[in-house]
Amino acid sequence: MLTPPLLAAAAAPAAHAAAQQPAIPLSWYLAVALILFAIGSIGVLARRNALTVLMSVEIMLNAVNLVFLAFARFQADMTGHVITFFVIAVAAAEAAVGLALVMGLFRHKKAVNLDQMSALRS
Amino acid sequence: MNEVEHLAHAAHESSLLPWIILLPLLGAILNGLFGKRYSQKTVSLIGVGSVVTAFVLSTLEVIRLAGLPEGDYLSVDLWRWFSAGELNVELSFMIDRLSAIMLMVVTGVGSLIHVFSTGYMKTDEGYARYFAYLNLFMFSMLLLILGKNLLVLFVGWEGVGLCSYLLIGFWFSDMEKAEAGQKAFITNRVGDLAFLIGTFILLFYSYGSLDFVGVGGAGGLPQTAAYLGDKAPGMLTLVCILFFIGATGKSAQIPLYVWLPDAMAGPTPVSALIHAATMVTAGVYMMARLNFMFALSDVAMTVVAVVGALTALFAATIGLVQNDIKKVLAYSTVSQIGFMVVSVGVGGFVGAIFHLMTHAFFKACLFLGSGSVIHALHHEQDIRKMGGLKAKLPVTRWTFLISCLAIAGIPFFAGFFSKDEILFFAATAHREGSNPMLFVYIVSVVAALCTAFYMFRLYFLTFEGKYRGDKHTWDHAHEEPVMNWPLIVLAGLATVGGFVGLPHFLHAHALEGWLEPIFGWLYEGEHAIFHVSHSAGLEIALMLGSVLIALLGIAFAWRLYMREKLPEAPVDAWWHKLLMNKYYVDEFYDAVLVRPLRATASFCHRVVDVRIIDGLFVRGSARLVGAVGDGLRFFQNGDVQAYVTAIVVGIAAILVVVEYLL
Amino acid sequence: MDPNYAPYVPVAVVSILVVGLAAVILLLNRMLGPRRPTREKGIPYESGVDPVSHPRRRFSVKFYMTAILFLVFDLEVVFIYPWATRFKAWLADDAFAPVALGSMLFFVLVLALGLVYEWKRGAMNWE
Amino acid sequence: MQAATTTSDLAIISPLFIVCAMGLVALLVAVFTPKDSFKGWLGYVVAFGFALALVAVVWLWKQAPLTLSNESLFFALSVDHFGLGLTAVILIGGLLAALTAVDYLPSQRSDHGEYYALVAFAVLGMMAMVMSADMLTFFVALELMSISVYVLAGFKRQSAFSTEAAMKYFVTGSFASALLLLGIAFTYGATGSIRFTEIAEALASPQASLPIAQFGVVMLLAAFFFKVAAAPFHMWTPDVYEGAPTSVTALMATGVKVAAFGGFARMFLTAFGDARFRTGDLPWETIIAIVAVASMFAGNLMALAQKNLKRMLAYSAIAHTGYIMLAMLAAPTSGDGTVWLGPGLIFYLLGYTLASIAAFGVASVVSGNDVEDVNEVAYAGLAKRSPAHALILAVAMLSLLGIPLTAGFIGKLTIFAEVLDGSHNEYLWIVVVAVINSIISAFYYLRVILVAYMRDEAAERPIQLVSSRSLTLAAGLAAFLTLVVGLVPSRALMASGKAGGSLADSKARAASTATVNDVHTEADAPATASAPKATKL
Repeated sequence: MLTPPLLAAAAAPAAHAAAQQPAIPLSWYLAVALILFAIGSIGVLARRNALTVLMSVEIMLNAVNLVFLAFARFQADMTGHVITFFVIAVAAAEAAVGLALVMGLFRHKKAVNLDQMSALRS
Repeated sequence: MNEVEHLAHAAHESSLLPWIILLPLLGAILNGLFGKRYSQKTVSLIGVGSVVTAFVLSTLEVIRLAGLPEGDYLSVDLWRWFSAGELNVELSFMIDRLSAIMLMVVTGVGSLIHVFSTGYMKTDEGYARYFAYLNLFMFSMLLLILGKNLLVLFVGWEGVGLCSYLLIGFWFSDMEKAEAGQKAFITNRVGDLAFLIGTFILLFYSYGSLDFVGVGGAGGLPQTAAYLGDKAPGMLTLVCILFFIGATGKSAQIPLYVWLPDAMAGPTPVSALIHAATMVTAGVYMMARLNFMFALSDVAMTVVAVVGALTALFAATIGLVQNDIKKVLAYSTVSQIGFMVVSVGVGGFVGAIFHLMTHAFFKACLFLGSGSVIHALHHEQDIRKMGGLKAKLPVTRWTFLISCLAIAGIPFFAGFFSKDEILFFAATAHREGSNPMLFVYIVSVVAALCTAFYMFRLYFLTFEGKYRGDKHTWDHAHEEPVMNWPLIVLAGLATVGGFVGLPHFLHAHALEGWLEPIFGWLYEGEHAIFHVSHSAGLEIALMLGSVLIALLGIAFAWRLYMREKLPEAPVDAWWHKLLMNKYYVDEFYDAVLVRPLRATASFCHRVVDVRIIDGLFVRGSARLVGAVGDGLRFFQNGDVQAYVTAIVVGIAAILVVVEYLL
Repeated sequence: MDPNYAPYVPVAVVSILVVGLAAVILLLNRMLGPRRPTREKGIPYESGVDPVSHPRRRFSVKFYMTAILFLVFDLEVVFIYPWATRFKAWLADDAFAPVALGSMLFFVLVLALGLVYEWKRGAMNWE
Repeated sequence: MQAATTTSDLAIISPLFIVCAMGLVALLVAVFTPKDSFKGWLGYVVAFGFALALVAVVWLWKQAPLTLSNESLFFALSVDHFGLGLTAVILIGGLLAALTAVDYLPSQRSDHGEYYALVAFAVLGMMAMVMSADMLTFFVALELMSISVYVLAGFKRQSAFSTEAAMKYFVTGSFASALLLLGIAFTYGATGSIRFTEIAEALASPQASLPIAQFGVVMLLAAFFFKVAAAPFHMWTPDVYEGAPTSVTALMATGVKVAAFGGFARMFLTAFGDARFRTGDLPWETIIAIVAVASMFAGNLMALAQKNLKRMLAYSAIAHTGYIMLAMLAAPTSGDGTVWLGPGLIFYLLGYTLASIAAFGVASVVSGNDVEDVNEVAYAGLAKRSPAHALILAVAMLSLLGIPLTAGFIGKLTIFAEVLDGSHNEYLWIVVVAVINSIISAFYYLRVILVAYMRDEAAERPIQLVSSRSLTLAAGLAAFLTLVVGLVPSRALMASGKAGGSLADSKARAASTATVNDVHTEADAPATASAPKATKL
């Protein structure tokens, strides 16, 4: 009776899900996602260009989306799919703000490199 | 087991009590916020008036207290401050027979010093600010002595500390010079740390309240102490030692006394009020308040007695060679508080409070006298440049002399009775099955000898002989009438104040009778802990001995300093160097504590933070990660990325901990 | 044939058709059309913007602005679309229908307010 | 449980609604008023909106816990005492922070109406964070807050510092968001749910995949450690606090922190609160203990070396994070695995919020006209120039230090007592460490007071004070409340206890409403927010 409209069929029994396991095992999806996440992290850690860093964050978010979808698929559960929509929207908002900040940075430094921001330090 | 009925008394509501505390606060707020707009007269009226009114109210309440059945106390519970679980802490105050004495001393001496200050600070531009701080100090001190539970006492404890720093640094316009304040600050933090940890332990063992008196013998700290003494004597000793460390910070005992002599940088009335009469004795008061706890721990009491005796001697010997009038008095204060601590340590709580009281009279008088001298000589403090001032400052001279006689222990002045009470206890008081601590007695007697000597050295060099300063100053030297009255009153008290505690063999020890409901159980009845000699002969013999000692010291000072040509200080002698440099304690602390601390801080900043965390971990690992991701670009990360790297390192660390270490 | 792949046969047919058709049209164009090449005609995009230039060349901040706005408003469809697919089913429930409609109206209202703000701030003006 | 009661649903979420509407209004008003006109009055409008929402919260508090009839809302939001209590703290912080901006922003040449809209949206996000009942709501709420605050941090666009702060916050913050999402994803993968209560149930069942959950929990921890600024995830804090406009820093130190801690406590205690996980398979409690100690030391030691007031307060915020995290160690558990919180966490957050507003308020006052650097010169001798502001600053410092008679003291005492009590002495060492740390902190807090009261500004560069009634009002009110709550804390303590205790009900509530046919009442769950009992040895 209390099934939420968007999150219908949230708690599907695990046994039911196991019956229709796709051919590719879950761990492969997770591995790909984590590799993507790691690539994104390394981008954030090591790339100098703010725009590249921004893109790296997007890669990380999309890697997580992949995790959500993989889990949702393997549990035959809609929740993961729904979350993905939200993540996409949030990522867009974040990118918008990020781009605006990069523009602000450019106005001050005439460049978009992160290593040029070190005026604030202890 | 946990029977503490012998500590239970009835409470009576007091409506005046909150006003005693609030009036000084009100004065502080008015003068602090709007003082700039008031005339000097208004400021004085508010500043002095609030304290004097508090004194009058206190007197009324103490008179009322005296009329109550023996042992009952006045109290007021404002409201429940907070409760955590079963622990209830009320914002409550009480006047019992112990805090009544402190109350009279603090408001009385405080009022006199406020009056004195109106003259002393007359020309200072920070007049209103000064009185605001002074009133705030009075407020905190009243919280401290009237607090009914440990936490209210702690509020006052912290408050007087804060005001003390503000007043020590009153004349310093920049922080770099205010090192004295800093020193007071750091040493007091050490003491406060111990105090707090002790409080937390008591909190943990508490029976629902931290009150100094239990209701009907149950609850409150007495029961906690009884419980600890019964079940966990080790913990009890630890708590006592922690509180004693707290006391050594506030009351300037070994090893935390170093701040007091430096605190003399503040205005002289402040030295008289805070660093002689009231705040520095807070540690002694606190231990007396917690007598039911300290008395149960043999080990802690022994530590207290030994530390007190050593401090008394140590400070007295340093006082022998000091040349700054206030420094001599400062070391004398340290030494005298040492006597009080000795008294607590040997179980003579009455003696400690007695000496606390008489000391407040004569030491405040001495400090104010020195203030009068300094004021007259345009802030000259070196006694080698004084002399012969009795001609110019007659009132100051006589009051100063009386106080010197009192502190030296010449018969019938106040200090004589209180010091003898302490020495008598040190010589005879003992627990069941153990002996009196003769070591403590002997050390104290030597300290008393030194005291008589350096006090009269000070007196002779300042007031007798010939003036040794410049002529101009001499011509302008004069006394301020408004500053004389407090001196005279204090000198009077220093003269007669001792008669409230006549020797035991006369059976007319009024103070002991007054405090009987609080300390009496320690000596008589089924819970008695200490045994004191009742031999009149022994008491008289000890008394004669200490009078001789005092006379010896004075005579020695007379011989050395009452002549035309002052003796050359034996500056090359090893002992003189040692004493002049205060046993190199400051240097020792500097080398052992301050410098390593500073070095650690800067090490943390420069090496640990910048090099190791930032350089090695953050950048290093960023490079490692970068090397994996992009083999060519090793050297490209800005600060933000260092932060992100720290996050990654943190996650890695958590994973390692979770997977392998737990 | 593996029966599992049966549903994909039409997809394969369409794919082949699409690719083939495109190839045929291109081929016909090549064979039949007249060819008089100029430089302008040779570049991929002919609207007066030189497509080949230094990669670090700056271009107007307006492009970012438009891109950001497009991104944000375009993405709202991810919420509207699933809602639309379910809306008919919700209409059947008298009690829930107002809530379903109301929440989407509120969502669109917030978006519209955003649009008003953006418009008024001048983000839509190219100059 | 019929949708016919939609109106009451609206009433239940009315605080959220009011704040949201206020944000939209501010946004539109901002764009329709002339460009160079004074926009500060919008601050009063938004503050009024917060006050209105606060009234609604108080009204709801009396009826809590409330059940939302709409299923989507029911599963997304817990309008219980915990959520409402923290919302109240957030609203107080937001209200006062909004007032501090009214005259401060013009002095920084950044008077734009959008500021207040963003503040409202950020506060909306914070409120939703502490009320969220599932991971998705929490994530969206957190992002709403974070994105607003990214923009606010860079609000002083002509200042390179402000922009740098915003960029740094953005880069680290979005990285942390990704970590949070990864954590949510793995928790979801391990349990098949994103609702806190269902996660707890799933984890208790034997099918749960603990290694996956463990990885998820570590990621969630990392994200929360970032948001609450715990070492070693704290490094953004000083830079961002220093660079951001002071009124924004005030909001960050109060609302953001409260919301992050609220979400942290609710998620971890509801979803992972089972004693088996706290110290066993998902040992987050142990991790928190370690990180708390690291934060205290990192914050306090670094704060010692700071000359800039804002930067010092940033490091002190890190240290306070350490103290507050102790409260989570002490979460009491009953026999059936129900977990709740004592009053410490929420009370401490209230006290910290008030003191921070007071401190940052005075920092705004002394930061003069368009001055970036709030160093010692800026407030030296403040007692002579402006005794009221000096007094406010002193009260704030004393409360942060935890001197008795202030809210900070009661907060510290309550948390320490809870830890000793809840852990049965196991964490005695951590309390000793915390006490030592608060002693260390005395050095830099009292230094501020000494500089304000003892240094003579005559020889120094005189800095013009921002004269602002609203700023003084906000800071003064905060300082006053600090004292009031310190003197008469019982009501606030009781409310905090009720709020913390209501976490225990979430399990019962979920069990009784989610499966109607299978109502098992949790009779032995502590229905009221009983504070922990004092231990007697």
